Amino acid sequence: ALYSNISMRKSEAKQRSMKLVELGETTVDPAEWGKNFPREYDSYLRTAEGYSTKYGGAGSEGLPLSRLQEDPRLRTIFDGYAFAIDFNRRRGHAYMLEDQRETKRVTERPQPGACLHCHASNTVAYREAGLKQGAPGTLDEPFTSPNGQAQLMAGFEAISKMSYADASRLVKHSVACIDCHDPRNMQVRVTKPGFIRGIDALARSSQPVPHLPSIEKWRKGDRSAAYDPNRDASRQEMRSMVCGQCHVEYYCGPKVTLFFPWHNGLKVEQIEATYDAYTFPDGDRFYDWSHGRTGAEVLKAQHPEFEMWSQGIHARSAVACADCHMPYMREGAIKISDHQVRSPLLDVSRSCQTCHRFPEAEIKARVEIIQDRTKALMDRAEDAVVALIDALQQARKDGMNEVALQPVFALQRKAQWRVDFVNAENSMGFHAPQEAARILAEAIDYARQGQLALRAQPPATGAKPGN
Amino acid sequence: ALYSNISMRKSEAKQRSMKLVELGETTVDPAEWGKNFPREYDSYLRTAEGYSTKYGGAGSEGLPLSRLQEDPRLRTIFDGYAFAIDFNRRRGHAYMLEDQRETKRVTERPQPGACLHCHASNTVAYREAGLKQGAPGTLDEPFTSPNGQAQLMAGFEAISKMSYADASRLVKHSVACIDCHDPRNMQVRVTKPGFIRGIDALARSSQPVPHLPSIEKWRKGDRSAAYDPNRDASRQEMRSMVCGQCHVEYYCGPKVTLFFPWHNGLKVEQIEATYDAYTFPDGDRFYDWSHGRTGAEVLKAQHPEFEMWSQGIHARSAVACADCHMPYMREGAIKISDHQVRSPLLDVSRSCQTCHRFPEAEIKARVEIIQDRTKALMDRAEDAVVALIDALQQARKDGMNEVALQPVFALQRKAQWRVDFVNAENSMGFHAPQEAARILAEAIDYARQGQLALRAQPPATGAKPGN
Amino acid sequence: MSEKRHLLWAGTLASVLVGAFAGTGIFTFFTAHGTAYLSDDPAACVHCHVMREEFDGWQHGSHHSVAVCNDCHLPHDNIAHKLFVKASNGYYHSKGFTLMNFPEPIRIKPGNASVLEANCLRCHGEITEEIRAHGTLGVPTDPYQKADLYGCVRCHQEVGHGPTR
Ligand code: HEC
Ligand code: HEC
Ligand code: HEC
Ligand code: HEC
Ligand code: HEC
Ligand code: HEC
Ligand code: HEC
Ligand code: HEC
Ligand code: HEC
Ligand code: HEC
Ligand code: HEC
Ligand code: HEC
Ligand code: HEC
Ligand code: HEC
Ligand SMILES: [Ca+2]
Ligand SMILES: [Ca+2]
Repeated sequence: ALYSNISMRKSEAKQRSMKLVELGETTVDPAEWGKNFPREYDSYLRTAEGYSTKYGGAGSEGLPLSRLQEDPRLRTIFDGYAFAIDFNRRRGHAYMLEDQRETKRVTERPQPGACLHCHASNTVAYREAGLKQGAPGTLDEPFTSPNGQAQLMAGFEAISKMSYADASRLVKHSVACIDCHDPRNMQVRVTKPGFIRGIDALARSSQPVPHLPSIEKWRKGDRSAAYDPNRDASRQEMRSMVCGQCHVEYYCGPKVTLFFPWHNGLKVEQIEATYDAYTFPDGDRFYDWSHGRTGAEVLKAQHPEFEMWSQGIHARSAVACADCHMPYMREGAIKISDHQVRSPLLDVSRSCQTCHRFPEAEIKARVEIIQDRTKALMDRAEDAVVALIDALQQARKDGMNEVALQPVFALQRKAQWRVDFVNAENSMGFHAPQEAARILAEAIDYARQGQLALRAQPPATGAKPGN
Repeated sequence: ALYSNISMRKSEAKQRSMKLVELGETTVDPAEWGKNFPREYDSYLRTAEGYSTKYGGAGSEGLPLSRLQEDPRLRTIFDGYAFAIDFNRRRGHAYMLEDQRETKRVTERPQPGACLHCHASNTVAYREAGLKQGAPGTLDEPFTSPNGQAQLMAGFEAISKMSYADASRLVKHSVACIDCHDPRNMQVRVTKPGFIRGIDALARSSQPVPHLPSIEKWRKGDRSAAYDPNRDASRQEMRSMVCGQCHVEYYCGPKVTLFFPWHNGLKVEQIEATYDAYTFPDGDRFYDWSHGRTGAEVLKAQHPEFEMWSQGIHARSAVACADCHMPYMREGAIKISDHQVRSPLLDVSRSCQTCHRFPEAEIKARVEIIQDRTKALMDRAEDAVVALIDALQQARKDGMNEVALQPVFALQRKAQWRVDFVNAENSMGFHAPQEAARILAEAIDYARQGQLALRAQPPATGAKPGN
Repeated sequence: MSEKRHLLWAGTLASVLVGAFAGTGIFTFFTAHGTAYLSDDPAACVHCHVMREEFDGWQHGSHHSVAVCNDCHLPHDNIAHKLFVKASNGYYHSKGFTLMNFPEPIRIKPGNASVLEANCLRCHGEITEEIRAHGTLGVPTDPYQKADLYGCVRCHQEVGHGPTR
């Protein structure tokens, strides 16, 4: 029995990649890829399954959970911005396109085509649009060829400027195999223009990135060619970079093309410095929106998972996103990467226990302690930011003059940026526990200093009578 | 030569302890023990060697470094208390008695005999004093026998009440073998009354202590006998408890006998709760001193290494103090515990690399990142506390009434307690990085809220004219 | 057997002897159970007490019943390679043990780490075929990257000797 068992396994093993269909640079539909790689495809489809953990997931009820309802302070914090009208928990990859199309941030506010950068399989759409813009070559050329890249970038610029509605008609699938894999050999690759530019900007900065050794190495070279992850990065780095295509902080507003703000490094204050030094083509300083209640020009952080992970001990230990979120799973006699990308807490044994030989309950308890600490500090920090906003609103009402308000606006901007950096990050501090706590401590300090600055003001000089 | 070398090694391995002298419950002098255990003794003597790391040690110049000079904010924070006149970096165990005898906190302020609890080998001194107090039995009875324990506790009470000068005459050595070892079999044991009582109080609380499984187990029993580490704790737990005899937060003032405040758990707010609920025999609420500038009744934290370690991932992973601070070292064919207790950063390979398979430079860099983050937050928190103290001092000067000051005093007490908890802890956050950051974030919040509360006050009503 | 093979053989045999003897001297070789060293018996390894921890760990490890030291730590591609590695290791082991000057904790070196990984694949090559499509994840040829961090043992470090932390 044992023998036949083993020999059955062995024959199974050999059948693993039957080339049933030919995959090429224009094969967008994952179902086609699934014919050659049915196991990965099956698990990929399961990203449509809902779940929730204490802080992760979006429930299994079908509808995403509203983060605004969970935490009404966010309505105050995001006042005047689209996030105050609709902001939900993330769901599985299967929903990314649908959720974006349906959010009130899109249906009730005008949004650019750039939004699709991370919500659809657009590698081919970009290249097609690029060709229309006059980029050289054909679609059949390899993605990484100079022509392929020229097509990609030209199309990205063009689609980004379209209206969301128009752009959205050009794409059909959520993130698909072709966005992460080379169809010729299944090697992992990055295809998103924002990442390709962003990681080069990071490489050109002088900030140490010990967790990305290929960048440190590139820096020592002659730098004549841009840092190119598809050429330079190790396979292990690619197992994170492929996620860093989307799970990152970005600017995606109307004024310039979508970009990742990594020019001075990946830390919260380094990104802030990049924004603070940035001037839009129209001459304005950088800001995401003017706060509805206070008028301060503030920043919005979005899901900086790649950046936060970069500050943690796992990144430094070369543990990749895929190690935890796409752990190997045994299917019959073959080991594959689980393409049901989701919370590792749903399968601690595969995600954590090969490296951490502690009982499952113990590992979960460790995560919970880290997350609970983060949550408690985040509550504290949000309270402080809300208090500052209330105080600022009152000060305006009381007629405090604009000049006196400026330094307080600066403090609101700093505090809000920090609290949002942790809140928008989706691991509730797990990816870098001490760093998350540090950021929140700073948020508290700046918010409280803002309140203090207001109270230090002499009683409002221009106060309207009757107030 | 080679041959004899190997055979020597083989026999070495067997002969590990030649019994040259008889050790008993009255053998205090480590030199005697050293005759049987020369290797441990040699390394024990080396605690007299000075060193410094970025945040650890006290330099190699012979004289301890002043923490007040390093950080003048501490003079403000400790104003009115002995710590404001003399407070140094810790040095090696060899200096503990001498440093205590010579500190201005002792030479310029009256101190009780209780101070010696952690600065001398006093097991025998306590028992002798206990016998004088009428405790039963003789000195030859085993330390852990009921008579031995009765002697110990009676003597501890008596000596604690003596003047420091009188008590100090009863002891001669820094912490010695007998304080940590059973002379009959060299098993590790705890001998300090404060710890024996404190750990029992902790056991009787209901706070989870997953890192001390023997306590969790004791709690499930009938609890008829006190939790006794020498009977109940595992060997691995003892490898930390033996340090927890001294490297802990304590009260050692004039009003009651020295105690460890663990009745509600080991976390910073649990210890605070214990103090806040405590009433001295004279009816006063618990406080260490009235702040010199503000008058607030505040708390002093001292070296809560055991408590902070308890919140960290190493404790949860059953990594003991001795694993890092007394790593095994090979002496010929055998491995012994390095008794030169000191910073693990001086010997990363033995202290850390048994568990962490990263290069030495990498491990040091990890520690430095953790410590630098902690230091930056600590600076921020101290600034906030100093600002609060200044503001309070000003408010008093301006004649703010006492009732209005009370809530602000409460905030000073909270903020100061937290910043001191991290500052007095000697690992600069390493023992529990996220916890240290959390505590500092709270310190910042409370201090700033204190400032806000002062500014919220209507202009002082009782203000003296001319102010 | 080709001419080349013969040469390799001879060379290897020589290095076994040179390795073992240069490290220990013939006398030591026998006393320290150098003969046993040439066998596959794990007991051979614990003749040196410094291998005790690994031996104890192995006894409690998951592979205790399926693999002995040499299954993992010696090459199995061809006997010449096997003897060569054995000889060079023998040299370092003996030298280290005699002079007691090796760094502790003992750590596998990159060369031996790649031997090790080849052995993982010898037994588990098929099951991991799909995930190895783009290389073994293995011991990097690029010395810039740290050997400790890559390869099967990045996740399965405990298979040989149980958990280390
Ligand atoms: C060492 C393991 C580990 C690594 C490496 C890691 N994560 Fe996570 N991640 C987690 C854990 C644990 C959570 C919390 C899950 C929860 O709360 O259910 C999480 C949460 C998330 C979430 C939210 C998931 C949910 O269920 O809501 C996202 C998105 C995420 N991580 C993306 C990333 C990305 C992108 C990377 C790499 C840049 C990364 N992670 C690296 C362990 C890891
Ligand atoms: C093309 C962009 C893109 C890429 C590439 C990408 N993600 Fe996502 N990811 C998203 C979007 C968008 C969502 C949210 C979808 C929604 O809420 O509708 C998401 C959701 C998630 C979630 C939450 C799942 C849930 O059910 O709650 C996790 C975990 C996650 N991603 C991890 C990863 C990891 C790990 C990688 C790399 C292996 C990765 N992602 C690559 C865009 C991307
Ligand atoms: C750089 C990549 C990127 C860009 C650009 C991007 N998203 Fe996302 N989006 C993500 C990721 C990753 C998630 C999942 C993590 C999360 O929800 O925080 C997500 C989640 C969402 C969600 C589901 C959760 C929620 O926030 O309600 C919506 C809706 C959404 N995005 C809309 C948009 C819109 C509208 C734009 C353009 C203004 C946009 N996205 C641009 C990467 C991106
Ligand atoms: C990133 C982590 C990781 C790496 C690297 C890795 N594995 Fe695994 N391996 C796993 C996980 C997780 C499982 C468990 C899969 C399951 O239980 O479904 C596994 C399972 C296995 C199994 C099957 C165990 C069983 O259940 O019978 C074998 C054999 C194995 N791995 C060998 C290897 C070999 C050989 C290599 C190197 C080529 C390797 N692994 C590299 C994570 C890893
Ligand atoms: C969000 C990114 C992402 C998407 C989308 C994606 N993959 Fe993968 N895939 C990965 C990563 C990461 C690995 C691991 C690669 C490595 O270790 O080098 C991987 C590995 C693979 C492998 C190699 C064997 C294995 O399982 O490790 C195959 C085959 C594969 N994927 C097929 C697919 C197919 C088919 C699809 C579409 C249905 C798909 N992938 C979609 C990220 C992705
Ligand atoms: C491929 C190996 C690997 C995987 C997979 C992995 N870890 Fe880790 N983990 C490490 C390493 C390496 C460290 C750093 C400390 C050390 O050297 O042991 C670490 C540290 C930690 C720490 C302490 C550091 C901190 O941030 O507080 C926790 C907690 C932790 N891991 C939890 C997890 C959880 C939960 C998962 C699964 C979701 C996981 N790990 C998956 C390798 C891994
Ligand atoms: C995982 C390793 C580890 C454990 C366990 C550990 N420590 Fe430490 N300890 C450190 C490190 C690292 C430092 C920082 C040393 C430095 O900055 O030079 C430190 C610093 C210290 C210092 C200050 C040393 C100096 O050089 O100034 C003391 C005292 C201390 N620890 C006591 C303890 C006690 C008591 C325990 C147990 C309750 C403990 N430690 C547990 C690693 C550890
Ligand atoms: C009897 C009380 C006592 C015990 C027990 C004790 N310590 Fe100490 N320890 C001290 C005192 C007091 C000092 C400071 C001496 C000075 O500054 O003169 C100190 C200093 C230290 C230092 C700083 C060394 C330096 O050179 O800067 C370290 C590290 C340390 N102890 C760790 C430990 C560890 C680990 C244990 C347990 C194995 C332990 N201690 C047990 C009282 C004790
Ligand atoms: C519960 C144990 C304990 C008690 C009680 C104790 N100490 Fe210490 N003492 C320590 C430890 C541990 C250190 C080393 C760690 C440090 O310096 O923070 C230390 C360090 C010192 C030092 C050297 C560093 C410094 O603070 O300047 C002096 C002086 C000192 N103690 C004096 C005293 C005096 C005076 C008393 C009584 C009021 C006292 N100690 C009571 C445990 C104790
Ligand atoms: C501050 C506490 C402390 C003091 C003081 C101390 N030891 Fe130890 N000793 C330990 C610890 C902890 C161990 C490790 C015990 C274990 O693993 O069970 C140890 C272990 C030993 C051992 C067992 C073998 C070994 O090295 O691990 C001997 C022998 C020993 N000590 C002798 C001495 C002698 C002799 C002295 C006085 C010169 C002394 N010790 C002072 C804490 C101490
Ligand atoms: C006896 C084993 C052991 C020793 C000795 C040890 N560690 Fe750890 N360390 C662990 C374990 C277990 C974890 C938790 C993560 C995991 O499971 O790998 C950990 C986690 C860590 C982490 C990540 C967690 C955090 O707090 O950020 C760092 C950094 C670390 N160790 C550094 C050190 C240093 C520095 C030393 C030496 C002074 C050391 N360790 C000694 C076992 C050990
Ligand atoms: C199933 C495979 C396997 C077997 C059988 C095995 N080992 Fe190992 N050995 C390993 C692995 C895996 C490592 C760790 C490599 C690493 O961490 O990079 C290792 C490491 C070592 C090391 C270096 C120490 C270290 O931690 O890097 C020594 C010495 C060693 N083994 C000796 C032995 C001895 C002696 C035996 C027989 C008693 C043995 N091994 C049996 C797999 C094995
Ligand atoms: C003559 C004593 C002795 C014997 C016999 C011995 N070893 Fe070792 N071994 C050592 C010493 C000493 C080291 C450390 C050498 C160094 O780090 O330079 C070592 C290191 C190792 C290492 C890791 C070092 C490396 O270079 O990668 C492995 C693997 C190992 N031994 C396996 C074995 C196996 C398998 C056997 C039995 C076939 C064995 N040893 C028999 C003394 C011995
Ligand atoms: C001599 C053959 C042999 C060698 C060499 C070998 N293994 Fe195994 N391994 C086995 C057998 C047989 C089993 C148990 C049966 C099974 O599940 O396939 C096993 C089981 C496993 C398992 C599942 C059980 C567990 O411990 O989690 C993993 C993972 C694994 N091996 C990884 C490795 C790695 C990694 C190496 C190299 C360091 C290695 N093996 C070397 C034969 C071997
Ligand atoms: Ca943004
Ligand atoms: Ca105290």
